[in-house]
Amino acid sequence: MNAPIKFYQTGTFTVGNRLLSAEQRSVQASLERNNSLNSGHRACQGCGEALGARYAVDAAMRATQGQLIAANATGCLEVFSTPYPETSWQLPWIHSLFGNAAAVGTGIAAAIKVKGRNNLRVIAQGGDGGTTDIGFGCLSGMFERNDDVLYICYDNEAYMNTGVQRSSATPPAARTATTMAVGTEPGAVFGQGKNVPLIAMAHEIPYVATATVADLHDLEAKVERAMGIHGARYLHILVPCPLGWGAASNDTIRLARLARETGLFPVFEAERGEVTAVTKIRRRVPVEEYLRPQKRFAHLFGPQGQSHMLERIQAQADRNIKRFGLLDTESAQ
Amino acid sequence: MLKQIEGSRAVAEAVALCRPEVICAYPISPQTHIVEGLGELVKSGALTPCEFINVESEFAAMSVAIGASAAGARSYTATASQGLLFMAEAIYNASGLGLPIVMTVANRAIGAPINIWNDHSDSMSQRDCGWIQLFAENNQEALDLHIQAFKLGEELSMPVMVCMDGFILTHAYERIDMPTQQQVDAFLPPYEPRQVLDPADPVSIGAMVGPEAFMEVRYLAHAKQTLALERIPQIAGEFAQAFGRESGGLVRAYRCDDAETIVVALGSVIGTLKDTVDELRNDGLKIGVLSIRSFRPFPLTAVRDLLQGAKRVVVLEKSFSVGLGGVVSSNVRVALSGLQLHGYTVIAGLGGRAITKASLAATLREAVADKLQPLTFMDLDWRIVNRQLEREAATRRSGPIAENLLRDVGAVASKVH
Amino acid sequence: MLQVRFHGRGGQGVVTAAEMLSIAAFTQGRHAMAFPSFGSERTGAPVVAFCRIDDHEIRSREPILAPDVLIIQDPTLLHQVDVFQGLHTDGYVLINSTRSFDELGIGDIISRFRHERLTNVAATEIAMKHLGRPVANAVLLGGFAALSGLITLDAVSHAIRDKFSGKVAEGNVAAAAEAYDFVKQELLELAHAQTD
Amino acid sequence: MTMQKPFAITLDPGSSLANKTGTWRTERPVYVDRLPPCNAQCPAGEDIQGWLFHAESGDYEAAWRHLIRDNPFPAIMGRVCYHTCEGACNRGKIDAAVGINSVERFLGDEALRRCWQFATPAAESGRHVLVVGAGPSGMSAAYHLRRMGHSVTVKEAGPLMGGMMRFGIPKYRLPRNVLDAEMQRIVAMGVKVELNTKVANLTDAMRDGGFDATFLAVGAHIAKRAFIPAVDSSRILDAVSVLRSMEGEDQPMLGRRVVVYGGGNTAIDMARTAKRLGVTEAIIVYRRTRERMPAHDFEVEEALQEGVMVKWLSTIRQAGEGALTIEKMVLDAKGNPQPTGEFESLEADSLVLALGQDVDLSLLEGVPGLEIKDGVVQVDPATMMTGHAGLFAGGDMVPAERNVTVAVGHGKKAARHIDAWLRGTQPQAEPKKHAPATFELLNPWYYSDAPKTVQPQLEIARRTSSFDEVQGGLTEDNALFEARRCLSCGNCFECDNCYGVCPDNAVIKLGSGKRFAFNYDYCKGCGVCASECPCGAIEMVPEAV
Repeated sequence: MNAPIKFYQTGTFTVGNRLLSAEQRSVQASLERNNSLNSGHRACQGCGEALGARYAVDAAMRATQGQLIAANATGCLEVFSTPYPETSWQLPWIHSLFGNAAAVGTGIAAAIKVKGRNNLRVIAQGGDGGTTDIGFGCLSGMFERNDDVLYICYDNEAYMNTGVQRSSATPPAARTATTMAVGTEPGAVFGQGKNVPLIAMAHEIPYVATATVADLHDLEAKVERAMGIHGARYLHILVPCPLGWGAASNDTIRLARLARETGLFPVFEAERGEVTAVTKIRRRVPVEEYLRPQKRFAHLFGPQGQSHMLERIQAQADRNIKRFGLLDTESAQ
Repeated sequence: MLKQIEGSRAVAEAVALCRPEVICAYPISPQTHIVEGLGELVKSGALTPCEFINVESEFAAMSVAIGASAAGARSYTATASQGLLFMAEAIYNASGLGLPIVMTVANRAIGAPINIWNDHSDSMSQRDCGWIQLFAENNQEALDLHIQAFKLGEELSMPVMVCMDGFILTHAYERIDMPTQQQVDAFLPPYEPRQVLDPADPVSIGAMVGPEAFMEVRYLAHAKQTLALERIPQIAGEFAQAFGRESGGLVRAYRCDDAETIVVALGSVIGTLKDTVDELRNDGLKIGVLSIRSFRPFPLTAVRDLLQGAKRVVVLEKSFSVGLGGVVSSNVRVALSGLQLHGYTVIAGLGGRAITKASLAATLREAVADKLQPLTFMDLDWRIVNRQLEREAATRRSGPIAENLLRDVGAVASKVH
Repeated sequence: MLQVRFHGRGGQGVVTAAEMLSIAAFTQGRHAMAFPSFGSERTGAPVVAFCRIDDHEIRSREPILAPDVLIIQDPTLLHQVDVFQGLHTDGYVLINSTRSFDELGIGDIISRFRHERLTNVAATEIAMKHLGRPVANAVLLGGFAALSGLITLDAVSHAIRDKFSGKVAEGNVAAAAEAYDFVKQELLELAHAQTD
Repeated sequence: MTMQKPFAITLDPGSSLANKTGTWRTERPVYVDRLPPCNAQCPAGEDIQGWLFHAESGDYEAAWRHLIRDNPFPAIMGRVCYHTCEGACNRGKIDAAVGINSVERFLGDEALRRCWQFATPAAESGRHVLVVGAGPSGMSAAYHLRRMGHSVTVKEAGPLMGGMMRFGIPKYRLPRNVLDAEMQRIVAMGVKVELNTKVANLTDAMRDGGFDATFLAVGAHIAKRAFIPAVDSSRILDAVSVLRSMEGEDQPMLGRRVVVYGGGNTAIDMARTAKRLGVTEAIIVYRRTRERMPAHDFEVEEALQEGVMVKWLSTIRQAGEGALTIEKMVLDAKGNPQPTGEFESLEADSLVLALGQDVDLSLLEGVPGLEIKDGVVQVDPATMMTGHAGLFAGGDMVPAERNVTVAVGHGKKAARHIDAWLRGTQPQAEPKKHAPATFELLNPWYYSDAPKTVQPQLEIARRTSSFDEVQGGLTEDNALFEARRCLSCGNCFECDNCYGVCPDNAVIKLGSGKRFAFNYDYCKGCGVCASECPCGAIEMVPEAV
């Protein structure tokens, strides 16, 4: 069959596709995939970050033929992957501090450059705390210098490692250990928000993208794209956390999918500060559908439900949809 | 080659001769001239291959150095004062990971009140961070120590701080003997990392270590510094062989042989002390100077051997542990444990207060006469202090001390010293 | 040991003057140490710089409290800062000014010192003439060479060329030379006045 | 380069494999197979999902070979089967059911185009089986029995093979070349077919032929009569004979206005045939309403499109000279038609009765042990064997819904039991049916949107003027597209989802065609694999305590 054919039963959206040749399939479908983050790690059942990290790093490994070094911020990913005497990492990897992953990445990139090992590439990775809060200065510096590092933020929207405290990536109304579901405006406040992908774009770095663990093909394509570019790149991946979100461990991917389908988490690509591509919503759903399965939003529902907060969250989703054009004109209703 | 240049420039050129591959720079007085000099050398192509990175903070400076060193590059940075504190977390990390980074600390006081002048509070605040800390007496030694620091640090796979007095050394023009590239290359082999980030052998560096192994890790760091106690004099010896001059080592004694009174100090004040001691000797006082070159590891044995013959020890230091007294003297006391010596701690030169020969001589005469207070603050303006103390006795809330002092002193800059 | 203290204002190259003097001494095979009164002074603020010159290693790093030489780049400081503090009775004083000590209102202070070691030179004017900018530091060094004879004009020129390059260097060298001749001339006249 | 790694701080890659996280598990994922609704529904017992799987990858021969394990007539089925499978298809709940029937037809036609043949049996059993009737049931049985290595003789009273497929189903629904080809393919296996050979007496036939067993499938060819007072001049025929005569030379004389009496598919076929024969008016008279009509609605629809008229709620009371007397009916509470006493006259040159058919059981005279009830032979529904040992029966002559697909299913089932009976064994028990793959078990997100492809239809003009086939076939691309719309309900199709979405890399990919296995050393039992399995082929079961 030379004419391009869509795959239905065999799945346009599934991880693999038996009708495609091996090299056309996703990295995760491959028998030779790297499993950069190996079995035996101590992540919770259904950990979205463990999944996202393997997705992203495996893709980067394929894009670089394994010539990859990773710097890691302190956080769940680091703690569950490298408790002495075991590590789950299969690539050269370094953990230094909570707030300096981007700078360590810069250092590695500089060493690689000065040693002329130009085939080697660098990624730096961290959670939302290590990225949008404590590591923000180093991140911005790395962007501003346009250092040859791909920074990957695994965003689970709070400090899970320390027991689910609020981070600047925690969404409004979400309950955390430091934003309890009490008082007149329970949960995290409706602040101005801190949209790090947009802030990254403001640095006009070569590449910025968002993705979720629910859309592997999109995620892998973005990593591959990023590794094809030199200079500072930023990839922000939404990785649901069953523990911190109070969700069922088997709902990890479903929730990531709903975050996108509600419009609360816009998935897009930007180059040099300009949005170049948007992943459209396929089946639009109201925010309730995304919020209900998460205990951190339980106070929005039930007899004492906070309908006005629900409306504000829906409004946020609608704003995203408008701002990024997340709906196809025909399916826009 | 003899040159009459600024200390910062001398250090910059010496560091360049060590062929660092990654230099991270964040400006802070009085370190600026060093990184400016290196920046120029890299940009002009005189130092190549080398990546000179203008980072956004000292925290980033040390972090970039960590990454570069872990990836196998010889890495260098410089800082001072608040900058050292701002990178403190990364400093501990660099030593914990055993990365042989070399860093110049242009010693400067720590605020508040903010103060850009020289003392040793910054280096001393990091005395327990696991780095080797070497102190330079003059600019010649400052530049020599950097060459030795790379050799030492890379042999032991641990980071080294070269401490030189801010302004007093960094901004002083004096005669130095700059070695040639050939000399340095012969002395300092290329960097062979202990551990390196390389896909050929993909290790994980920086694991989380729990109670089952943490103490062992810490002890091993100590064992390493103990090893450094042997290597530092050896390397100083090798250096003397190669370059024909004494530099570094653990300690240096000046006219201590028959000394009944020995002044212990570190850094550039040693020079002034030597002149002072000469004058006192002329007046027949049996006094000498012991300068500590390596503060970490602290040479307990060497210090004890040199001091145990004396009657009294005066530790003169530019650092101060509020609520206790001397920092250096506490360390010296450990070396002297069990010995019955008169011990005096003289705090001097904090925040750039000039240390004059006259004051030194007067203080030391008192010491020799055993009239000195065990903890003495040299050239302290008691007039101001007492006034403030009275104020505080009078009222609980007397406003910030610094503000009041300034009010009493009047304009700062109009004084020569 | 010769101890020289420079007084001026931020931006007038006072520190540079001290450094150039140390270089000049170095080129004559002597040991020298130049250092500023370390501070965060900004343009216009009073600045002090020091230079020690000796035949062996200089170890003391205390500020120069009892100078052998005072070089005052900015006469407006004369009544603001106690510039003469600690000056030896047989010390040298070189002031950047066209006006006489009496006109400067320091006649009585000056009378405490050996008058043949005191002089002033219109360094700023000379600098304007040769460089088009009022930077008197190098010029004064030329004057100092003439006044004290403790360093040669050649050494000063060498130091200037070490610090500067191109037109700036040559302009300064020329200016320093003119100041040198001017001071020599003054001293000559002074000597004649003595003998007369 | 060997590193002197610092103690504890620097670790060797992948060492966490020492940490068996499987111990965290309270539930374990297990791969299961579930029964897809299409398969569950198919009267011929086809493994529809199975042959679609091959079709998806464009391996049509493999698909066809998989299909004919159960049904030797794909090309016929693809035309005349009423494909209740599509009604059951889960995809119907997403967009539209998979066009199973059209793909089956494509495979059947492809097989004919490329002359794919059935394999001849590996070994001969030495047993001889008589099959009476060369209709769908009989030929299906003959085919399966032959595959099992028995020699088979089919005795057919008629001049041609096909039975009701030929004499009951008009050309425009089943072109005869297709019918003949699929019949011939069975003959090619070595099945002996004796045409124009009516078995008058079964006992004699079996004895004379020395048969070891017999399968009866004579069909129902005798038209039911209804008493309608008529004048001699009135022309009354029965649909079965009219349709049969269509196969012969001389076409039936129906006049310009034809009334067909009845509501079954035969009535519809009759009316549409009449239209094609050029009558000006073909009117169906039926006692009940369209909703209650036994004929398949799509056929009614096609008939109406072709200009056939229907008088609902009407019975024929009398047949007179060129006209019929019709009485209007009403439905009572139970939905049964009741006379109203309202009459009207309807002009008609001929009246064709299509009131169902009876079986000619004369050949069973004197066979012991048989039980005949309601005009059909009673059989054990599990084995299709009659009360007489070694005598099996199927198709329209046994109690069941009367259609080709059911008949073919009977043939298959009977063959299995005849074989077992001959060998004196129990037939290897059918693999026990899996739990049904219901729509709720699926995760439809992973299937992209793909509405059903419509088969081309002949335009009305040609449909009423000729016997050309009304329903067209699919092109290869369409067939492939259609095959790929299958969701593979309840059975792994190797989409790699479980392998990809496991946060603990605890799924082992066994390679193409080998599916997957769980690595319980590391599986923490989070259940993501089960939730994200598109086709519901993973089940979470609690760990035994």
